[in-house]
Amino acid sequence: MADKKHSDHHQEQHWVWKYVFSVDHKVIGLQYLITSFLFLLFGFGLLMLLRWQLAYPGQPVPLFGRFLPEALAPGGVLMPHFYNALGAMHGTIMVFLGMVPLGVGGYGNYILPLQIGAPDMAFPRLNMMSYWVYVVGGILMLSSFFIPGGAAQSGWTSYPPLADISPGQTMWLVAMIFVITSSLLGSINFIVTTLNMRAQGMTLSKMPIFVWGQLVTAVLLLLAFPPLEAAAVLQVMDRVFGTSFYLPTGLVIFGQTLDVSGGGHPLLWQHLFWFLAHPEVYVLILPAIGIVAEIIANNTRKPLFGYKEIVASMLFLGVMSFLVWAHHMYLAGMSSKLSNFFLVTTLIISVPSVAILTCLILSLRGASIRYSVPMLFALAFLPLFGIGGLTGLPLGLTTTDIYLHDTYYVIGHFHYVVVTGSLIALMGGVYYWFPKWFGRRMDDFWGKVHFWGTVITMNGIFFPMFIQGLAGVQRRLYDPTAQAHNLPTQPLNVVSSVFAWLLFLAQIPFIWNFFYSMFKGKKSEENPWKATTLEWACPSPPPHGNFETPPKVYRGPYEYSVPGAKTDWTPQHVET
Amino acid sequence: MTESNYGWGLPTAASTFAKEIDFGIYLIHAAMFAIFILWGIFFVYLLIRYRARPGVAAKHEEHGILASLIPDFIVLAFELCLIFLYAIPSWSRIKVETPGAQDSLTVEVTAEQFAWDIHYPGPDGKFGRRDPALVHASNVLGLDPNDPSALDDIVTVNEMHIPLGRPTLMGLTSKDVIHSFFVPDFRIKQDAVPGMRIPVWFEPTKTGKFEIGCAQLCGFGHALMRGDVFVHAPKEFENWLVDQKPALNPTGK
Amino acid sequence: MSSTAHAEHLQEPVTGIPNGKLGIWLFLASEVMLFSTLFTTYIILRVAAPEWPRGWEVLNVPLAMTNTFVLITSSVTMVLAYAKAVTREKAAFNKYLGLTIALGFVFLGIKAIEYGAKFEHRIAPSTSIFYAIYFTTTGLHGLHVIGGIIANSVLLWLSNKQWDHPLFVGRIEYAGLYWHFVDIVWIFLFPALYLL
Amino acid sequence: MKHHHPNIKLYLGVFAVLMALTVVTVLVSYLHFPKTLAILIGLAIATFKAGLVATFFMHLKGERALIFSVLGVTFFFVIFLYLLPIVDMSMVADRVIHAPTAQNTQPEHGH
Repeated sequence: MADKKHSDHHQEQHWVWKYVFSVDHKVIGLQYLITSFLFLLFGFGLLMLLRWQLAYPGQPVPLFGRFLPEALAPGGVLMPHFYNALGAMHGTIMVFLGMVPLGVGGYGNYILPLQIGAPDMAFPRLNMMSYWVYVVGGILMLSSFFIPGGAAQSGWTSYPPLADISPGQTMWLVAMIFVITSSLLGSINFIVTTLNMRAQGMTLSKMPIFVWGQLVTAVLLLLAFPPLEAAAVLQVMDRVFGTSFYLPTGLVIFGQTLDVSGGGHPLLWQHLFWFLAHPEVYVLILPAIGIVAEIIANNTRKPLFGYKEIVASMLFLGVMSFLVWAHHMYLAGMSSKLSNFFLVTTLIISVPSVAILTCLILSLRGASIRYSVPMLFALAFLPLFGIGGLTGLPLGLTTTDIYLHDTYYVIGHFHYVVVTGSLIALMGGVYYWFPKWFGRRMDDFWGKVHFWGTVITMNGIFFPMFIQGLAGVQRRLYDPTAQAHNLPTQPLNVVSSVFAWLLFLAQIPFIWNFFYSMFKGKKSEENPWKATTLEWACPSPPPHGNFETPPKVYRGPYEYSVPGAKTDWTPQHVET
Repeated sequence: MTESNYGWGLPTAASTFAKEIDFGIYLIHAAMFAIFILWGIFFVYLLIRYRARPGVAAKHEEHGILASLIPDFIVLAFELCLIFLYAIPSWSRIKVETPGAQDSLTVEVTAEQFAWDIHYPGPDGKFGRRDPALVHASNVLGLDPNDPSALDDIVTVNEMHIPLGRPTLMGLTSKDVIHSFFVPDFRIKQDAVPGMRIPVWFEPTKTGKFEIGCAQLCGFGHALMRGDVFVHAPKEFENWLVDQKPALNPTGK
Repeated sequence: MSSTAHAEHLQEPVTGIPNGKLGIWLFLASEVMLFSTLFTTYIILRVAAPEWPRGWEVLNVPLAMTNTFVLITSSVTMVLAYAKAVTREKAAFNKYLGLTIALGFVFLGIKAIEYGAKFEHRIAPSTSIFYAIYFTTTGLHGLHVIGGIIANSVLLWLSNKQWDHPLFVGRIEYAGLYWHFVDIVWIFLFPALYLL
Repeated sequence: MKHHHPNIKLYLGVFAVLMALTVVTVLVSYLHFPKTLAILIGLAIATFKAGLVATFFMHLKGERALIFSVLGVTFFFVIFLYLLPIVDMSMVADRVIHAPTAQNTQPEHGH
């Protein structure tokens, strides 16, 4: 069969072409996965430094303080501009180099073609290129720490005019353009693969929710990233060629009038940035919802409740995510009448998220729940993502946002959505698909240790932030004790910081478990979770070309406990 | 002069619309707790009731799709009421409409990298012309000496004195980067955008010293950029205003 | 040919549209968003600016008009190259594709002359907000023209080796779609900057 | 791979029309119409030319529905990408300080 000859040809390739510059979506998926986890770890390291300064302002950092360069942290005490750089790079690395490549690049690349029964991505070479463009972007982003002027220091949102005049932003912009190009090429690949290369019989209504999530995510990436790329080009022109797209006339910086032509508008950047950044946050959560849906369906041994509602909500979420961006700008000087428009669209977009969460919780009714490690993560996702969603309500409402905007309440809100929402689901995905990737099982005991350690410490970090936010503590403060109204809640900073360091300790069993089980984990059979979706219909780890014979699909993705069936799971590709 | 007592939770409500904003915050948090507790209880019940037990299979058929949308509609209805009965009216009262200039104290607040410059019109009631080229350590706003109405203008740094009983109408702008004028006790926050003069108003209801903070990252001094608002009784404010020296010749020759 | 081309060949696309065509149209959709952002920026800056020079007072309209002719002609030679590829006339195909690439270079040449004239008068992007948006948009468009030239040259260079490859004609069509898009962007850019 | 049968005469015809329209749009600009009229005419001609290139050169005429839905979704979002920032900028026009150098003296009160 052509497929047989085709996979032999693969064997005698030099290992560089097989593992480093591979065009196989599975190898690229694992490359994305491990690279993005390393970036997440690095970004988290920056945060742990930053939290020291928040908990004990002005005191030298123990242990690692000695290694920090004198210009940035004399005697181990962090300088304000280094603190700002740590904050900006923490945000950028976690969002653009960590979460999105993990959710879309890692899981999407590996699992999507398998779940739709395709031999590989539509454009394998383009797929490899988008990974390596992402790696180059990541290296450029990290190198910005070592160039004169240091890393970007004006927040991951890089608002001008501060971003136009403060050092370190140019390398950030160049790296961002690389990362954006990589995501753009990746999204084209995903859409074409999902639409064109589905197995025979796999109509759109038989696609798993994970595939739907990746499809909507790819459309968001495709259409939302170019405006940020254009805005980044404009900011590069401002910084390098002295134009003033974002610099109004008559700026006086430390007493010196800025000799630029002026005429620019700072709000222009905010509009273009948030035009991307709101779809971006849905790009962060949709893959996670897909993973949670897969794990819940599998471990409740019954079809998901309201498959059509979830798919409809995802599509509606995708469309609406383009119309809500300026709820980040209620107080930014935008016209207050226009805020009412964005207030209403923000209300409308909260409905599909509530609908998805309702359907996922109701999927537990009438189930026979198996408390396996991935299921623990998926179950923890539901209430914690709920908290994240609920705390978005006072921020989305114009009047209460007056008080809560740019305070720690905002930081608590988006960390509850991204960290205890998206990241927990992605960790659950590692435990769930590990047997598929390496043919071995991760250790259950250490999985549970990692789960409880992570969930407890994450709540310990982020819940105090709501209390600080209500007390009016502003975000991005180098020294929280410098202002009277922040002093009473300063002990909460210590609490959050301690839990942040404990969260790092809680990750050690996970890292150990991941790399140890890769080689010495318990051997697992092809379909350890007894799942029905197509990725379990091929050997684990699947050979090049995935399926011996292209599978045919006969039924929906979650046909569990079909009355009268021999086993409580009937895979999509089995005829009967 | 009551000192503002900051603690956990919302600071004292010291402006007319502070109560309105607090009402919204408390209402939403009450609703959030209610929603979270109800769903939480139902969630735990499901986890216990439908845990895997030998011999008990999961149910394949699912019914009650419409019933499942009831909680969504309740949340939607609550949000619609919240928006049309509370958010839009209060937002237009606070941010869209501004009180007339004649019965309120008009003052220009200019943010700069790491200080708040407060510009009073002085006895002639007119603000002097400012020129960015004239900005200097002793003339922080760059007041133009040969503009007659600038001679009596008063400029204070990080100290804003306002009278009780009258709304204060501020023209907020910035000299260099985006800052954000934030007084927790008055529940007001508004970004100061360079190149834009944004009208902001509030009316104090208590005398006392209240802290001004900067809520938008504005560089390495963002955390140290603080000031104080002193709310005086009307008489006391007049006395303070009288013995202020004009900015352009502080020695009063 | 690499093994993946065969894998692609094995399966009939579910939507009936070949992978390449669907992919290039999606890429053009993202390019539409990119250039729309630049046009939005142009409109916002022009609306917000107290005074804005009229295009023909500061820019060389006749030169830009010839540039428009050049780009339209290259669009035609591109579609003729595709037509010759479909009717398998190799010589004519090479001629037209070569002409398209040459016209691309002519376009860049004229743009270089125009930029040169500006730099001579010490007019740079930082001179005024009008020149900033002028240099940025035409510069980014120029980069896309360069991208198109590279793509077409690679296809021309590969044409004799890949002439009989099943996907070759499709690739010419996709390069053509991209080139026509670059022409459409200039069709909007020319009046917006030069004539209003 | 089905390909569109080429119609050389049609392409040359479209080419002529495009060249003519370019000349027309330049001539129109020499008449110095008032700004809004000039914008409308310029936009109309450019859109028509773009339409010609898209339907004939890019073979959109016989194309499948999915391509149109991709373009439709894109233009749906492009409208918001144009509309909202421009509406916002025009609504805050009264807040923008125009004076190229000095702060305007008599700050009018925001309404």
